[in-house]
Amino acid sequence: MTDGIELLAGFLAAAVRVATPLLLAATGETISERGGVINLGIEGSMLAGALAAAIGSSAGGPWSGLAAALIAGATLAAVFALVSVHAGADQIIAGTAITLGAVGLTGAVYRAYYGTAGAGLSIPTLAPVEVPVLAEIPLLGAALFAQPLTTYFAVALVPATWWYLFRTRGGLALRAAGESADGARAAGVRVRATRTLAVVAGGALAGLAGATLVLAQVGTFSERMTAGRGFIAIAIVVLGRWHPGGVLVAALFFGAATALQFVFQASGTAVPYQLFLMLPYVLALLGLAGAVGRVRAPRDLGRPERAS
Amino acid sequence: MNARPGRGRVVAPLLIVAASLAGLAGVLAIAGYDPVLALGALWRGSLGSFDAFASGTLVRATPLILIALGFALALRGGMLNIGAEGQFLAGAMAAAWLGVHLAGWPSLLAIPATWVVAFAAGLIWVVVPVVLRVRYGVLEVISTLLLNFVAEALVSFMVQGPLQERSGIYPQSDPIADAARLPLLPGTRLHLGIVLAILLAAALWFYFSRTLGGFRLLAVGTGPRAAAITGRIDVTRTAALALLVSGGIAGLAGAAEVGGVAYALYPNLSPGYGFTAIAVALLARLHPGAIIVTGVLFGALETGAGAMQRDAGIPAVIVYVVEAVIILALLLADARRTARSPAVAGAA
Amino acid sequence: DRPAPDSSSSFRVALITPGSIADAAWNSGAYAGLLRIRDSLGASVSHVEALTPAAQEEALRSYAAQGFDIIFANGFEFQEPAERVARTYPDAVFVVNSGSRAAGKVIPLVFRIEEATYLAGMVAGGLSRSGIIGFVGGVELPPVRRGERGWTNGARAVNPAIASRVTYLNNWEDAASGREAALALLRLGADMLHHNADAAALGAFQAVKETEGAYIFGANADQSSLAPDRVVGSAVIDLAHAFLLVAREVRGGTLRSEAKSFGLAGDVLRFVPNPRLAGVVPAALSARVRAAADSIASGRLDPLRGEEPGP
Amino acid sequence: MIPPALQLRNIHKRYGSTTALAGAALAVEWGETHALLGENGAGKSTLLRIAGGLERADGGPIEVGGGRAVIRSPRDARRLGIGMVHQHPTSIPSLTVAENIALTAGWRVQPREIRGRVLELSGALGLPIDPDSYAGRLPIALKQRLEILKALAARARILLLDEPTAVLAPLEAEELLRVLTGFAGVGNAVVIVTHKLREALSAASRVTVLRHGAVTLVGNSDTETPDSVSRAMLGGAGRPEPSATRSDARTSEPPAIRLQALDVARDGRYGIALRGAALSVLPGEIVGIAAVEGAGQRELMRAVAGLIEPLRGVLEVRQPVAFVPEDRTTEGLILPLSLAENMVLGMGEQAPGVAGALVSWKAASAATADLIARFGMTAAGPEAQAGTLSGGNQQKLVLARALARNPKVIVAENPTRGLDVAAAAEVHRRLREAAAGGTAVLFHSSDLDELLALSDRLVVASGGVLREPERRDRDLVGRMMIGAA
Ligand SMILES: Nc1ncnc2c1ncn2[C@@H]1O[C@H](COP(=O)(O)OP(=O)(O)OP(=O)(O)O)[C@@H](O)[C@H]1O
Ligand SMILES: Nc1ncnc2c1ncn2[C@@H]1O[C@H](COP(=O)(O)OP(=O)(O)OP(=O)(O)O)[C@@H](O)[C@H]1O
Ligand SMILES: [Mg+2]
Ligand SMILES: [Mg+2]
Repeated sequence: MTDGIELLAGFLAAAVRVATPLLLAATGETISERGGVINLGIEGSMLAGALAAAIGSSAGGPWSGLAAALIAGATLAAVFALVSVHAGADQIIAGTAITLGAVGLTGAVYRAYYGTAGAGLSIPTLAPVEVPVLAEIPLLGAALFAQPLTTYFAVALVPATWWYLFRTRGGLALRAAGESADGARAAGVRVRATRTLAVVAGGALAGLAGATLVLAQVGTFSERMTAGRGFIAIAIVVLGRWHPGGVLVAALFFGAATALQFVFQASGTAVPYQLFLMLPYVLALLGLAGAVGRVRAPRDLGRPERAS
Repeated sequence: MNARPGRGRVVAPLLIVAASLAGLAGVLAIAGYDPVLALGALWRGSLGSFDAFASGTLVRATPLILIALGFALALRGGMLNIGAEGQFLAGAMAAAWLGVHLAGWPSLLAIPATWVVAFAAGLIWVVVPVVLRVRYGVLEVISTLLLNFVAEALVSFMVQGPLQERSGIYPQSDPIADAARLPLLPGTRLHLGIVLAILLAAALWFYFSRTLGGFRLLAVGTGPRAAAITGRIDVTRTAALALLVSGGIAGLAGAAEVGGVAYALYPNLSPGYGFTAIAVALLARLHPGAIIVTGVLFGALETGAGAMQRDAGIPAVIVYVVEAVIILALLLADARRTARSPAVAGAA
Repeated sequence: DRPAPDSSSSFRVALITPGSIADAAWNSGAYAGLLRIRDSLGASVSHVEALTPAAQEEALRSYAAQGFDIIFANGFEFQEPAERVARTYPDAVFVVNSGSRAAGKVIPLVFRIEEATYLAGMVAGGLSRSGIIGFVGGVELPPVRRGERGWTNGARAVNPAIASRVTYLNNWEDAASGREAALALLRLGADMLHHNADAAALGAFQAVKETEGAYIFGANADQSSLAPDRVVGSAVIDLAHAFLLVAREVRGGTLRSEAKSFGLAGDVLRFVPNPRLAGVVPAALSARVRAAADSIASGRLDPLRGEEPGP
Repeated sequence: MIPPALQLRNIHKRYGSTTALAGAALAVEWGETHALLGENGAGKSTLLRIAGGLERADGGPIEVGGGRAVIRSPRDARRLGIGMVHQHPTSIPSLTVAENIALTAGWRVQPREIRGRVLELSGALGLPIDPDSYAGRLPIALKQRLEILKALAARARILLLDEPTAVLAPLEAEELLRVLTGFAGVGNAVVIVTHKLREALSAASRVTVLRHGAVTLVGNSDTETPDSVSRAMLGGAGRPEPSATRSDARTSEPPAIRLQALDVARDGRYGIALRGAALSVLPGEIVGIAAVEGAGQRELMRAVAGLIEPLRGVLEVRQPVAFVPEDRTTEGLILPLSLAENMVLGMGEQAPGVAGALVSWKAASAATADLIARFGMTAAGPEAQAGTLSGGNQQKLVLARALARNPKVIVAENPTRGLDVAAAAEVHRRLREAAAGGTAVLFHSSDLDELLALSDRLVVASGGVLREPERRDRDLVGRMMIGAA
C-alpha cells in the first residue's frame, strides 16, 4: 500500500522533472509565437544553453551556468531574429539552420573545452530545494515541492507570462503583432522590435531549459543531448493553444506520458518497448483531437512583416 | 510576395553566397584549418567530378527533390506538411516489406509495385493528420510533426520485429530482391530515383502552371475564403487531397532510398531529409523546376560536407556549422528577392 | 588532435563512424583506435561521420577509390555496403566493427562483450539486496542485446531468482532520458544497474549517485571515475588495441579472411573491478567471478546460454 | 496667421511604372472639415497613407501645425496627433473592441478599466459599440465605427478618414458626419475622402479634388457645386446623367429566381436569419433589397447565390449565377494574385483561356487586359497583383468579372461600394444592360438612393421577413427597414 503511494509519488516527481525543461522552452516559444514568429531554432538555443550551463558551472558554479545559458540561448535566438524578423527570411528554414549550426557549434566547443575525456559528471549542479511544510505533504509533497529552483521558476513563469500577455501594454502589442502585422503597425506598434524582443526572450528561456537538463538533472553535457525536446516544446505550444496555462497542462501531460513510458519499460512487460516510446506522441495526438473546440494559431504566425 | 513560384533575379543572391563563402574561409582559417583545402574538398567532393556529382550529389538530392515536390504541392494548398520524415519512413517500410518478397518478379513489375505500396503507405501516414484537421481543426503542422516520432519508433519496432532480417540478430530487414532494386547508371551509384524525381517535377510544373486544378489549389492556399465564395472550390477537400498526395510522394522518396541506395530497411535511413526538403522547397519558392536546382544544391552541400571531413580533416561538427552558415546565407540572399513567405499559410 | 590527411605516409587508414566521435563509448573508442594506429604505425589517417546508408556507402566508396589500405567501418550496418563496394575496389581491406561475416577483404570484428558483462552480472547478482537488477540500453543493437544477455545470465548464475529489467532509450545522446530510465528502474526496486547507452548512460550514473544503496557497472570503457563510490566495475572493450592489432596484421600481410573475434581470452576485453569498492565485494564472490572468467576464456562456459561452470 | 493643421505640398509617389501621385497637395486648417475627392485611382488613399505614415512619399514636404514633420510610421503620425481611418479596416480581428482601442490609444490593459473607458468614449461621441465583441465579428458598419473610436481614443487632433461612409446606411452616415463636424468644430481638423459629392459639399467646409495624382481644384464648399467638382474630377467631362430607364421584366418566362417559404440559418452563427421568405425575380428584372445590417439580407443573397444551404422551403435559381460579395478584399479577390488569376478564379471553366482542365495564361491575360480596358480600370496590367489596385478599381474588377460570365442571375451585395460617381453610373448602366439581355438581378445596397434609382422592384428585409412596400417612397421604405412600418 505505502509502496504503491511511494511509486506514485515517484512517478509524479518524474513527470514534473521531465516537464520542466519542456515547460520553460514551450513558454518561451509561446511568447515568440504570440508575436507571430515560429522559431524551430529553440532546439539549438536549448542545446547551446545546455553547453553554456556546463561550461559556466564548471568555471563559476551553477549560478554562472544559469546566466551563461540564458545568454547563449538568447544569442542564437538573436541571430535567428536577425535573419527571419529583420531580413524577413523564411522562419522554418532559418530555425532549422540555427539548430544545425548549434549542433555543430556545441560539438566543436565541447570537444575543445573538455577534450576527448568529456565532462564526466564533474559539473556542479543545483540541489533540489524543499519548500518547508509543503514538501511534507504525502504524495504531492516530494513531487512538487522538492524540486530544483528551475522548476519553481518555470511554474512561476506561467502566471507571469499570462499577466504579461493579457494584462500589459507590451503583451497586447505582442499579440497584435502576431495576429496582424499590418494592423499592429497601423496601431503604432513597432512590429519588428516587438517580435525581436519576443524571439530573444523565447531563446533565453530555451537556453534555461537546456541548463535545466545539465544543472538540475544529469550534471553533464553530451552532444545533441536535447534530443528533439525543442520540437516537442513547439508541439506543446500548440497543444496548449498558445496559452501559458494550457502550455503548463500540456507540458505536464507530456512529462507524465514520458514518465509512464519509463515505468512501463522498467516493470518488465512483454510489450515491445517501441510501443511505449510512441506513447507520449500518440497521447498528444489524441489530446489535440479531444481538446474541445478549434485550435487557432496567431493569424500572422510564420509571416514576416512586409517591408514598406 | 507570396507563395507564387518566383521570378526573381539570380545575381544578388549569388553575390551574397560568394561573400559568405569568403567569410567562411576566414573563419576556418582562424579555427586553424586550411580554408583552401576545405573549400576545395567541398567542391571536388560534390560537383568537381562527374562521379562525385552522379554518385554523391545526385544520389543525395533524389530524396530531397522528391520530398520537396510533395511539400510544395501541399503548401500550395496552404497545408504545411512538416512530417515528411514520417511519411518517408512509412514509404520505406512498405517498399522494404514488399521488396523482400519479389524475388523472381520482372523488374518492370517489381519496381512499380514497390512504388505503389510506398506511395500508399506515405499517403496513409497522413490520413490521421487530415482527419484531425478536417474534423477537429488540429493544425497539420503539429500532427504531422508528432507522427514523425511515432514513425521512428515504428521503424525501430519493425526492424526488431516483423521485418527483421532472417537471422533475427540485426535491426534491419532482409535485403530486398534484386528485381526490386533500381537500375544504376553504369559505373556510378546513381539510380532510377532521379528520373522519377525529374519526371514528377515536370508533371507538377505542368499541373501548377497549366491546369485549372493547379491554379485552384493555389487559390485555396492563398485566399481560402475567396476561393470558397468566389471560386466555388471545396477548400477543405482540395487542401486535404494535396496533403494526402504530398504524403504519398514522401513515401515514394522512401521507396527510392530503399530500392536505390540502402536495399534494406534500416532505422537510420533518413538524416532529416524531411526537414532539409522544406528548405529545398521554400528556397525554390515551390517552383518544381527550381526545386531540382535547390535539391541538387543541398545534395552537393551534404556530399561535399563528407568530403571536407575525409579530405580536409575538418571534423563533422565544424562541417555542420559550415552548412548552417551556407543555408543562412542562401536565405538572406533569397530574402532580398522577396519579402514574404507562405510558411504557415494554412494556419488560420 | 585531429587527423589531417598526410600523404607522406604510404600506409593509409580511414574510419567511418555512424555517429559522433564524442559519444563517450562506441565511436570515441574507435576514434581513439584510429589515432593509436596513426601514432604507433605512422599511418596517415582520415575520419568521416556518416549517419545514413546513403552517406555510408558514399564514404566507403570514396575511401576505397582514394586507395586507403584499411577502412574501418564502425557498425554492423556497414556489412552489406562494404561487400558491395569491395567488389569494385578489391585492394582495400574493410573492417566492419560488429559485422556479421567475412567475405574476401571484408573482415568483421566481433567483440564478445557478453563475456565481460556476464562477470559484471555475477557481481551484481551477488550484491543485489532487492533481487532486482536493471539495464539501460541505447538502441537495441546486437552487441547491446548480447551484453544485456550476458549481464542477466551472470546474475542468474549467482542468484537464480534474480529479476532483470531492461529499458531502451532508442538513442545514444539523451542523458536526461538515461537518468529518468535509471530512476524508474531504481524506484521499481532495482539496486544494481548496467548500461550500454554511450553518452546517454551518463544520466544513469547520475541517478545512481543520487540514490542511496544503488550501484552501477560501466560499459565499453573503465568508467569507475564517473562515480568512484558507486561504480563496482566495468565491462571494458579496448577498441583501440583491437584496431591496432588488425592494422598490424594488414601491414604485415598476415590478415586472413575470417571474422576476428575478441573475448576474455585476449587482452582486448576485460571486466575491470573498481579498486575503491573492492571491499564491497565478498571474497567468495570474487573468487567465483575469477573462476567463471577462466571458464569463459577457455570456452567451457557460454555466457549467452548461461551454463554454470563445470566442476 | 495660424499655420495650417496639416500641409502636404508637391507630393510624388510612384509604384514601379504606376504614378500614384504627381505633385499632389493638401492644406487643412484647424477647425475645418476638408473633403478630398477624385475618381477611382486618383491617389486619394495614397495621399492619406503618406500623411498617416503608412507610405513614404518619393518627395514633397509635410508640415504639421506649421512645423516640418518627418512621418515614417503610423507611430510617428500618432505622436504628431494624426489619426487615420483606413479604407479597409485595420483592426485586429481576434482582439476585442476594447483591446483594439487600448492598443491604438496606448491605454493600460485592465479589462474592466478599458471597457469602462470605451463605453464612456462611445457614449460621449454618440457612437455606441459593444466593447467585448471581437473586432473580426463585427458587422462592417461597426468595424468602421471602431476605426473612428480608435483614432479618437488615441487623442488624434487631425483625423484622416478614407471613405468612412461607403459602408454605412444613410442614417449612419449622417450620424457619423455630425460627429466629425462636431470634432472639427472644437478646433481639430478632419480630412474625409468620399465619393458622395452631395455629402462632401454639405459636411465639409473646403474641398480638394485630385485627378491623376495632381490637384485640379481647391475650393469652398459654399461656392462649389456637384457639377463643378465632378468636372474637376473627370477632367471637364461633366457629370454623367443617371439613366432612369426601367428594364423590361419578361413576364412570359418563368422566374429566374423563385423562393417560397424559405428558411435560412444565420450565417456562421446559431439561429434563423430568414423566415418563410417568398420572392420571385423574372428574367430581365432588377430587384433591390433594402435592409439594415443583420436583417437577413446577407443570408438571402447567399442562399440565392448557392453559398448557404437553406434549412427548408423552395429555392429555384437559374444557372449560372454570378455573385458579387460584400467584402471584396477577402471574399471577392485574392489580393496577392494577379488580375488575370482573379479573373480565372471567378469565372472558372468559363474563363477565357480555360479549355477543359487546361489554362492558357496568355489567353487569360489577354482577356483580362480587354476587361481592364472596357471597364476603364486603372491598373498596371493583367499581371499586376489585385492588392495594388485602388479600392474602387478592385470593385470594378469584381463586377467586370461577374458580368463577363453572361450569367442568368446576378446576386450583388453593395455592388457600387467605393466606386466614384462615374464608375457607379457605369455599373448601373451595365447591370441594366445585363437585365435587358434577360439576366435577373438581385442586389442589396445600404444606400437607399441607389436602391431607388436602380431597382425595378424593391423588397424590404426586416427581422428575417421579406415584404414589398406599397409605394416606392423613401420614408416608407426607411421606416419599414427599421421595423417601424
Ligand atoms: N502598393 C501599390 N502598388 C502598386 N500600385 C499601387 C499601390 N497602391 C496604390 N497603387 C496605385 O496608385 C494609384 C492610386 O491609388 P489610390 O489607392 O491612392 O487611389 P484612390 O484615389 O484611393 O482610389 P479609390 O477611390 O479607388 O480608392 C492607383 O493607380 C493604384 O493602382
Ligand atoms: N453574419 C455576418 N455578417 C457580417 N459579417 C460576418 C458574418 N459572419 C461572418 N462575418 C465575417 O466574416 C469573417 C469570418 O467569420 P467566421 O465566422 O468565419 O470567423 P471564424 O473564422 O470562425 O473566426 P475564428 O476562426 O477567429 O474563430 C469575420 O470577419 C466576420 O466578421
Ligand atoms: Mg474560421
Ligand atoms: Mg482609395
